[in-house]
Amino acid sequence: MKFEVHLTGTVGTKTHVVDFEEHENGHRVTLDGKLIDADVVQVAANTISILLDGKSYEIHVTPMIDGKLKVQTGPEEFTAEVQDPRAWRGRKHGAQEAQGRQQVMSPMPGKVIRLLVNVGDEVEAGQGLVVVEAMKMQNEIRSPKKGKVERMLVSEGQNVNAGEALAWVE
Amino acid sequence: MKFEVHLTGTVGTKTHVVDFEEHENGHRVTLDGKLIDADVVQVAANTISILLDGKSYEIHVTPMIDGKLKVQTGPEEFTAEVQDPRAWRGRKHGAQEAQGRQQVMSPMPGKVIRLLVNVGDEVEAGQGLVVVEAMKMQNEIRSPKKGKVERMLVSEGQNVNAGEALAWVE
Amino acid sequence: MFKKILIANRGEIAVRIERACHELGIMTVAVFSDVDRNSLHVRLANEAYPIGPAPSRESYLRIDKIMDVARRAGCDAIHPGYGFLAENAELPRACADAGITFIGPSVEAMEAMGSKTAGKQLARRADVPTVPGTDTALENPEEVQALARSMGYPVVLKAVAGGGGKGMRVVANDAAFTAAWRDASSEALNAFGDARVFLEKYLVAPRHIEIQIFADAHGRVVSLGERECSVQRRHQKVVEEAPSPVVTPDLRRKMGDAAVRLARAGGYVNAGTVEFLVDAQLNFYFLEVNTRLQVEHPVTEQVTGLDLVKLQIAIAAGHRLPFAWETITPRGHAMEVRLYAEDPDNNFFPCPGKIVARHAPTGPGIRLDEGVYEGWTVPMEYDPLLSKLIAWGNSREETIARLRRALDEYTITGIRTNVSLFRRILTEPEFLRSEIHTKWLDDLLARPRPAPTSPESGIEEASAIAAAFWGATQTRNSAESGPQTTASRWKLEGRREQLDRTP
Amino acid sequence: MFKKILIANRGEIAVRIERACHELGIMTVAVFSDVDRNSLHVRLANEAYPIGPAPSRESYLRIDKIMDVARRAGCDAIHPGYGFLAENAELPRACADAGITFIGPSVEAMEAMGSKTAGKQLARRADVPTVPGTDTALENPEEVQALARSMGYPVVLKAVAGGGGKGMRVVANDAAFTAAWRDASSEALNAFGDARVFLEKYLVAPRHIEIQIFADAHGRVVSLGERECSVQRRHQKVVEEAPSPVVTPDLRRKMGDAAVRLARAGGYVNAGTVEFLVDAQLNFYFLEVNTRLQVEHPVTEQVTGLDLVKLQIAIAAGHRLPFAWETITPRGHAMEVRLYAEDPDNNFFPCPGKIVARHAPTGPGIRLDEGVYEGWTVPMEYDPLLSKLIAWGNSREETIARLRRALDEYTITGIRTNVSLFRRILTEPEFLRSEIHTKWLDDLLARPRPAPTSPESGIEEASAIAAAFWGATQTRNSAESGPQTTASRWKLEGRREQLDRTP
Repeated sequence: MKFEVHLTGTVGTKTHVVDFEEHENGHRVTLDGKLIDADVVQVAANTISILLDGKSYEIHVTPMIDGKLKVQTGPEEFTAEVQDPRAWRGRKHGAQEAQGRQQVMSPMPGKVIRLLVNVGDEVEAGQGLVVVEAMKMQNEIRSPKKGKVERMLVSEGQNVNAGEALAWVE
Repeated sequence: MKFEVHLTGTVGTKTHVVDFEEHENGHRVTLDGKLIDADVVQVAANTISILLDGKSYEIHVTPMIDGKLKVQTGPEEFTAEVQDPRAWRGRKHGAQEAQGRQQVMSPMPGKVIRLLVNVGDEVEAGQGLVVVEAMKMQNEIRSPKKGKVERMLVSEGQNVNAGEALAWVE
Repeated sequence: MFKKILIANRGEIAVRIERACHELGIMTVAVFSDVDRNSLHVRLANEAYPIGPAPSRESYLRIDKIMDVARRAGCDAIHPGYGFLAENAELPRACADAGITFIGPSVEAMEAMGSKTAGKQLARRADVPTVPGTDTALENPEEVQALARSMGYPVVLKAVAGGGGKGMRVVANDAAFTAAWRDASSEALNAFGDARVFLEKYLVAPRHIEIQIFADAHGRVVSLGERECSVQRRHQKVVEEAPSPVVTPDLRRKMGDAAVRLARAGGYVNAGTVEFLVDAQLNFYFLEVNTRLQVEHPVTEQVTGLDLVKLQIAIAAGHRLPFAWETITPRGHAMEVRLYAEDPDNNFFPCPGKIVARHAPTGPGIRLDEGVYEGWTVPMEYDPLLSKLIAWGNSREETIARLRRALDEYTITGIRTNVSLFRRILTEPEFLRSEIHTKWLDDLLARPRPAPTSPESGIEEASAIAAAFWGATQTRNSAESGPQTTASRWKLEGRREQLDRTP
Repeated sequence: MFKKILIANRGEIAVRIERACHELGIMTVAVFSDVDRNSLHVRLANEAYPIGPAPSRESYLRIDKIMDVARRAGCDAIHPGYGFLAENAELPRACADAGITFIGPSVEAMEAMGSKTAGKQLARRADVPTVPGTDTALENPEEVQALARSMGYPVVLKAVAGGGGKGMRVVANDAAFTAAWRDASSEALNAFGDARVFLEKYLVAPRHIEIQIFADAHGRVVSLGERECSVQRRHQKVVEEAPSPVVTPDLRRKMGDAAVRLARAGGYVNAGTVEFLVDAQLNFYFLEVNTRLQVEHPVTEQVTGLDLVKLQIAIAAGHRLPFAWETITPRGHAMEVRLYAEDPDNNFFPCPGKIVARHAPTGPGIRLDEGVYEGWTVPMEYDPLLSKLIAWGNSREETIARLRRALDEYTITGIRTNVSLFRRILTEPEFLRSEIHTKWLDDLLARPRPAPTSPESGIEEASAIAAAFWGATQTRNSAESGPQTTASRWKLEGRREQLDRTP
């Protein structure tokens, strides 16, 4: 399973390609084309432990309102945009707007109180898709791109967790 | 929703009838026929906080291999058998064997590695229904009663949590 | 001794007080607003009663409701904690009427010392040095402005009823006076229902150093030494330590004696804190008295070994301060940081929300006073203080090293916290040399951050992998229904066993 | 000072050592078996490397694998913790060959003092009182039995390589000798790969009191005072405290001097513990030396304020013990209880498994040394020690009150723990009066429990409601698929808001 990760930190944005590849005795992780020794485990909600060439990293991943991820480890913090593998053909590099099929995630635990679009609808980048209520605040979850609503994964009244997928926009 | 709870402690077994009744402005809790002032919240996995006439109780409920519950609060510990409300007609009091529709729960988190019966099978009390593997140990989850398998709620290979319902025996 | 104590508070301090009571074998009664039903202080109490909706004015500030609970539950004492009603003389008054002991000073002492102006007058009488300024609130702006001119700028306007920097304005020059007066008064009105403000000479770059005092009902008053609280963000303390690196034994004795004189002059009983400003020449000026337990009391506890809350209860029960306590010698060094649910990258905007995952540091020299737990939702209605992380060490250096270590271990996800602020403070050379003052942190935060450096090799790669991994689990999960945290964790277990064997 | 230290251990002690290293700015390298990938000591380390399958012999006891990791990772020192390889002279030997510092005594000192028999001979030479018995292991049972007769029963057989009660048998009379010999030898063989046992006079109802010593490489040896470890279940310490309620200043000096003499005689360097048996007349007899950090070292840390692990590292780096340490005066009282994943209602059978929910106590006077977290699965392959809960107080009474309070707050679900054992011990009058000895707890547990009393009103009702409530959520959940913990919690939130308004 191949992912393109746009990682934005204090020193700008870099793009990495990460590939989790099945093979006979388990998984192999390839980073930017190089097979690497990485042991990846989720040890708690939002918390991923990685042993990379023996170095131990504890990394906290928090989805944000715009579907991007906040990635923190100790003092370092990045914003990550993860490209779905199925959107692999013909994307432009460094495009301003998200490319390919985008997964829209809930940035916080809450209750889906309104669906603003239906499967098949054409949507603009930034258009509201779902309204999630948390702590008395209603948050409109927006589309990261112009495109078509391919799948709605939640229904009104449903409770969702932080990071739970709400919809796919193709 | 009415429940009969057989509570066994150091001083023997007592039976209580607890009724969570919906009404216009929420729930009312009735204990042994008396409406009581009880505020019940699950604050963490297996952990229930109860305010009973103002007294604050923190109670830990842990399902056991036999489908009964271990109920702990501070130094006190009980074994509880909860009767499903739908099994309300014609049960004998203090019967040795569980009565009515019984819900069979997994006593520990693990993986379902084998289903031993199918829906519709007639089973004896104590007969194995499902095999759950946890920590390299295979645990046969048995039927609390003689009866008919009404529902199987899990499939082979599925991971289950402690307290997750596995099957119903009617 | 008391049988049952009502704690008229919430959050970490309510939990702190409950712990002291339980250790003394005293039953605890908690009160809670609608949004606090699941809060830790309710879970840990022996009894808990609702007192109304989330807004403080309708619950935690409602003396009538609290007294009603105290009567119904048969409490023989009330502990106010800090904040809320802790410095409102109406509560001890209501307690007196109800024949319930208020754990704190008398109504008279609270009024005599609590308000900034009254406290200042008392200080003058007790021959405690004070900052030049007006003792009494002045209604007429022009009059105050005239005084400011004669005194010379900069000056500071402070709310009479104030605290925590609310209703406080520094005035740099005459032109800025009118606006500052307006802001201070209106802020004071909103915050305390009392618009009165007074005027003081503004000391440049002073330290905030306070003395913890205890007085029993039998005439004994003792000082438990100082706390250094100069690291403040907008007049809010964020790091406190004891002892102060700049206080000499001689200065400690002088400040302690002054604080004790003041307490005697005010007929003060129970725990109190006398706050001083200390200038570069180590002259100290009386600032104000806090007639209650302080947020930062644990640093004094860690170096003295005393339990200040138990001490408060004992004194309220009429016990004497043993003479031994006068000879308490602090041991080692203690430091506290206040962890808030706020976003340091977004102007410290409060970030309430659900705590999704949490791992708290433990081990040698680490104490955590907190009212939070994993799965709990931090309400938006109250002060976003999550935990007070307190470290003790044989030296200031060891203490700071332990704090850093503990902060590295402290993980909390689902909400933002100000942990990164402390990571920074605890590595700033000026802080390590303790070259600090009450404006130091604001200046630091105003300074442009040092040019960003690339993270050490590995961190970026690991972060990219983590992000991709998260994406992978999400994609897998989105096929299924229901909340996924548990589910994905299980899947990862499976996956892990395989990954382990990766060449 | 060292740059990078490998910790050849797991669990709470590995975490404890990592914390000391991080506070000293030293990088840490963890090793882990297949079942420990998710363990806290791996998460908190700077680096972590797998060393094989779960069984200790294939991982944590494999010196070759550990040295290989140390070399690959470029470590300049190894800390063995306690247990596993901590008292195996092959590890320091391998370190010497690899030019890596072993944080502990020299090979010679370990061999001279580590084994019970050698230690005993040394004690005699150093003029330290010992229990009558054989110094050397005797191969021939008849010979030993003859000695036992002449010495008079009861006697005790102990494994030469032993520790923790393994390979130990008390022989009450001549008839029981042969069976006891067989059991002791075979148990010793299985546990330590060394069947040799020796004979000792068995003291009736002695206390176990041990002295913590520290020696630097420059000839200074100091005693940090005693620990009272008489509360044992089957020779396993479960509660430890400092100071001992029965040790007088005079006895403390005598025992300390004896321990220091012994250390000097053995040319000992670094941290060590000299264990003594103390009889009713306060005569003390040398028992054995532990040439390593003890599980219960935190109680000494809490009363002395010293960090023993940092001290070990400093000494291994060649630093001197400052003279000041000789004058360390203990402050207050500290007590530790060992929380195990075991079922006190089922003969303390180990209960590994997944920790479903967990709330750890914090606050004044409480320290927790642990290697667990919520969601982690306690592996079945190792010692089921979960956490060491340590309390400090100004008096033994305050310390016990804090321990009780903390135990009441400590909740852990999904696995059984021995918390209830400590609830009981900490309320036993004999324990409160410290009328204890090494058999006291076994006797207590053998006694019939006091007749059960009905729980105070409310508890039973609340329990019934909780059970029914659980049933209700289960019934609701069973309609859905997937793990339910999170889902049900959400539903309950909804229900709560309604329940709040129940009249």
